[in-house]
Amino acid sequence: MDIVPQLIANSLIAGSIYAILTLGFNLTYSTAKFIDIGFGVETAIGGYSVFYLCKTLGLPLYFGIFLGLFCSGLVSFLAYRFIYKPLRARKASGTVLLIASLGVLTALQALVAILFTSQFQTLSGLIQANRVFELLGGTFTAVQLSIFCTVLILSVLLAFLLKGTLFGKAITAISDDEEVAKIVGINTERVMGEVFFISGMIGGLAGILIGFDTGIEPIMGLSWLLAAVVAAIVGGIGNLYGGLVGAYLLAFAENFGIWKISGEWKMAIAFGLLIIFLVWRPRGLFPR
Amino acid sequence: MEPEAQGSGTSLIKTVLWLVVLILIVGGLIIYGKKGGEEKEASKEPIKVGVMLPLTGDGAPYGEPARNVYLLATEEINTAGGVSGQPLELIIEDSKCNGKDATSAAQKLINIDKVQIILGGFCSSESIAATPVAAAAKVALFSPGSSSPDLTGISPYFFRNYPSDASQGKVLAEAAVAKGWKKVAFLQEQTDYALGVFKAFSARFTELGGTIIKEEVPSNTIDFRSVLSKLKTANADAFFLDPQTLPVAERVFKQMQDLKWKPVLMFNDVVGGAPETLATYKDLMEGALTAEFTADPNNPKFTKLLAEYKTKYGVDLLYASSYGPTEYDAVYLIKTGIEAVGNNGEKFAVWSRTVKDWEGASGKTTIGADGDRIGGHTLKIVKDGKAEVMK
Amino acid sequence: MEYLTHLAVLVGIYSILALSLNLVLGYAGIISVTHAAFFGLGAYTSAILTTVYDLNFFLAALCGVLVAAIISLFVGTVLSKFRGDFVALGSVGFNVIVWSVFLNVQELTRGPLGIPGIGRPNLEFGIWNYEFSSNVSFLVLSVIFVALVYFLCQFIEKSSFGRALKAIREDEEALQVFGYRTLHYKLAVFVIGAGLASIAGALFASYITFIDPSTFTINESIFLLSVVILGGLASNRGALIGALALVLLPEFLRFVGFPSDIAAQMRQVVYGVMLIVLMLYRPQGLVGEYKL
Amino acid sequence: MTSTILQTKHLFKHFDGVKAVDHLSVSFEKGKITSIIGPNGSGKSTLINLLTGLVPLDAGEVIIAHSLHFTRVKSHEVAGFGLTRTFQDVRLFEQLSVLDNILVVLTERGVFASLFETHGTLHLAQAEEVLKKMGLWEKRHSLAINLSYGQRKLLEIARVLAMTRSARTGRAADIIFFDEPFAGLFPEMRKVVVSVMKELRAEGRTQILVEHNMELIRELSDEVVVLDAGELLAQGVPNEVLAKREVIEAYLGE
Repeated sequence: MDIVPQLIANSLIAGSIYAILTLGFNLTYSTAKFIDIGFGVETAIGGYSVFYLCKTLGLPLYFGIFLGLFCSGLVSFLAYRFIYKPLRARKASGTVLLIASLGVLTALQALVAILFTSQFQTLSGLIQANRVFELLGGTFTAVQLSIFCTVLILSVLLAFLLKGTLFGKAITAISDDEEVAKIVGINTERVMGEVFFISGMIGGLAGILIGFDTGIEPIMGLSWLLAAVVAAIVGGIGNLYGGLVGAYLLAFAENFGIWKISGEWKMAIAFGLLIIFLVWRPRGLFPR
Repeated sequence: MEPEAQGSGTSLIKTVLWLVVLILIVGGLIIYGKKGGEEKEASKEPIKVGVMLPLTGDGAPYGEPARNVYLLATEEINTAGGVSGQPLELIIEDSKCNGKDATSAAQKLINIDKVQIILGGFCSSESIAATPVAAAAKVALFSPGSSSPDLTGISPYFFRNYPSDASQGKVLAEAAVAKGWKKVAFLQEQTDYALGVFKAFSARFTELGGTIIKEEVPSNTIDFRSVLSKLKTANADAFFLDPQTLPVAERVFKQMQDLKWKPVLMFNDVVGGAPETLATYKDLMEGALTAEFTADPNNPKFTKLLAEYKTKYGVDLLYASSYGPTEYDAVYLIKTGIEAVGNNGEKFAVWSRTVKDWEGASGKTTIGADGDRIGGHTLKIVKDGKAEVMK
Repeated sequence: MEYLTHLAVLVGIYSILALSLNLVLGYAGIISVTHAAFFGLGAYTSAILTTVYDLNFFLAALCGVLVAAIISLFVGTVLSKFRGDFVALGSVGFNVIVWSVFLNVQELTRGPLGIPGIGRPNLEFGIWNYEFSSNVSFLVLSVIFVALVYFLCQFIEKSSFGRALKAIREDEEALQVFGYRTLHYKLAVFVIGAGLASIAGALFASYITFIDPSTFTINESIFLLSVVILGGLASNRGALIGALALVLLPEFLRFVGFPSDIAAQMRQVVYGVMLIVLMLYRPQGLVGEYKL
Repeated sequence: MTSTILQTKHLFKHFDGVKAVDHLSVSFEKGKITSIIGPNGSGKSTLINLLTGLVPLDAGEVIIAHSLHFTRVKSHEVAGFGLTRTFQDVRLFEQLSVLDNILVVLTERGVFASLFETHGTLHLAQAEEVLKKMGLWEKRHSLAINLSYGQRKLLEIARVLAMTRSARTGRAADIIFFDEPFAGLFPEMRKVVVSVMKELRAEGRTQILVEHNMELIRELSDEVVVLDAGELLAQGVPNEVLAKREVIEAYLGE
């Protein structure tokens, strides 16, 4: 069957985008211990800031991308600083934080739609040749290859950050036990703010890559976020590297599900997988 | 014994709250009263026409450009002296492409703004839900975009200048059989318009002995790669792409190029009438069959619309092929209708059935007794990035 | 006046939804983001039974309640196995699956075309036949339903069953030690909530006379969540107030002079900001007792 | 040993490697107050959690009144066999009123029965009696979360007292576990609890007390069980056991 190599290629591409999103999502979940739905809107913020800076203002691409990442990181940090931090200080429950982050997604999404209309935009015009490669019967483009490489670079970078730097050790300490981390003298609030900044940047990066590959629209946040959450749970929520495996597993399940069943049941398959894992392995494949 | 758990705090909140609710209701009544009173002033007073458009949610990508076209047409009419001297005023309401909000918008326009004609229901779901509301109040409902076959003959108060999907599907099915194709791969977006085209096409095509391998995708799909790979392995004689909107079509074409898949193509008029898409994917499109109902490029009103839209909004008119011209014509049709029979819903609805070969940006418009626009689709073939009439 | 009766009917339908969700979320503390699925099951079952099999509205609504109850029994059992935030995620999963069924099983639900021409309810006693065709008559019918549901919820709130639900919300494990089979309680309230939501679905279908899958997505469930949270958790009055406020708010904004292009999006901004402000300053909502 | 009401056989429980309860066989006499003492982490609270089904058994058996043998204790069945408990880290129904915290323990347990029962005068009378005994009746309308720490401890004990009255579980509680009830109480509150325990003993109910305060143990307990690292170190009459060298060593040796 010559379709299988193409399906594998498709799954790797989709899996890579899910992987980046899951890394960002797991970063905040493992430290702040709540499901941050607001993370979804970072994809739109990243994508649209590059769209505005490069396409409308015509700034050079790399400068635009850098600023785009900074914007999404900043938005995520501000959301933490002015909404999640006071709530956490008041020992608010996970549900309260979840609903507040839902408010962040809804409000910011609408603001993006006001600024850029609800039309679907694509960034692919910004890059010249998007050559198509063919490997063992599976075809993919240069952009898709770069997405795959981004996942590798990002995981290595994060691994180095977490293991190698003081800041990384603080993050691991907080995700193990925030109270103990405080006693040991880590300024958990400041570290948490930086974690949200990094996670916002990762979300923005995913949005930019999606913009180059397929396209962006203001309401894209929720569907990408839900995919990241399913991948995170399958891989073991809070476990950064488990999330990577979960992301590719989800992508393979979806794409091979399309082949075996049909395209219209794609979302039902993804959430069916979520429920199966929640029932039989709520702690996921690689529990923290 | 209900233990009153909290002290005075809640009673303060309760009084504030009842106050807010009171204001809401009183405010509504005042506004309702004020609007009602305006009717009796001098004749220079504007003619109010209701508009229902999806401005948020999934329907927003169609609603925003449609609103721009309506405002452009109204501006033109008013600068040219308005409707027999009186300026035309559009009251725009968001109907969110669903039944509930469409009925709310319709009720508000009919009972508060006292309009006699509503330009709208853009999505078919809006028109179907709003028709009984308009019919009960003897208000004319005129849709430039709903194409669901369920709307054919739904009510004497409803009519549309956008064709039902049935005609397009039949023309393309017969063309496919004429080309000797036995097996067609079909990709349909899960919307009422696209499903309507599929139903018409598959009925006719299977009747003539053809078989169809069909895949459906929900509207918010971004990644078509696996669905396209699956259809590719079906190695059918042709591939029929049936999207609701242009961005979906462009995503599919881009991913077909990525997959290096160049089948013989067929597509509905959403793609067929989009010159810039045909140009950008020229090599992929060569020899593709489509059915064109609107916008033959050298129609003077159509080119004028494109130019004026670009100058007013600085952006190209979206859906220039399908919805743009019908929306533009709709405003002018309302002007002609009011000048003919006055701003009265019942008379306007009756008048609408008499429209014959009315010249507009979307070509000759004739409305049949069942409220549908008569006039089928002309078969076209894409040659070197342009859709030409098939001989 | 038609416009106000129209709004009143919508407020009524959403009050029933808010009251039923308040039972599940406010009293039992189950964070269910799948309420729109039961709303849809009620709407589709009664729409199909009345249009295709020409069943009387009240009988069709009853069948809708049965369908929703059976499915909610299954969903409730699965959800009760999850802990903490996973309940909300699992319920989002069910809502997506039910929505996919509405969209894809076209032989039954006509998929994206939806079901048009749903008849208004009528009552037949022997020769006497009354049809609720006018908005006002429908308003009377929906007010009766809202009253029935309200008193059922008050009855539950006052009973020992209601107190046990609140104890489950507070500390389920501790309550078990005192001899409560909490799983049965959570299932019971989940099924009651789903049944009531399907009644609202039947009313909605016959009032709007047209339904399609786009009304029963997760966004609708999220909207229902914000209605109950704004109104106030574990307070039936709060559910009514929440429904009144959030159904009238968009209508009210139609009159406020936002320029029409951003008016619609501004409403979404207002929703988002409202959720944030509520969580920050008043987690128990306007008149609620239970702080999330 | 006919008067043994509750017995464990080779109870075993480990938390990823650490043996919390190590093949413990111990028996509790009917109508007596048995105290369980031992250094922190010796498995006292774990034993109670095992016996009330909060934590699943890894191995071993629980026998109630010589007849009912359990290798798996389900927490919602515990009350049906007359067992009830307080919690070391006070677990009340926080956003319910003090009165509701008691009523919930007195009323029907079945779903349908509870639906059609609004608490009657009988329940109110029982609730009033219990709350008055613990001096919480004036506070009956305030939320549990708003009580002081001492009052919250008393409310837990009031709840246990209500279980001894409530026959809705099919059997009024006659085996009560007290998990450090005196921790953080003022002296006059301690007196109230001591008198309640003595009253319960007079009524013939069995009580198992986990406590650190030696003075209280000497005053209250008929028997003492000493645990160390999950094993039974000694059992017997208080002053006899407390005099044993290894018991003192276990305490001081830490």
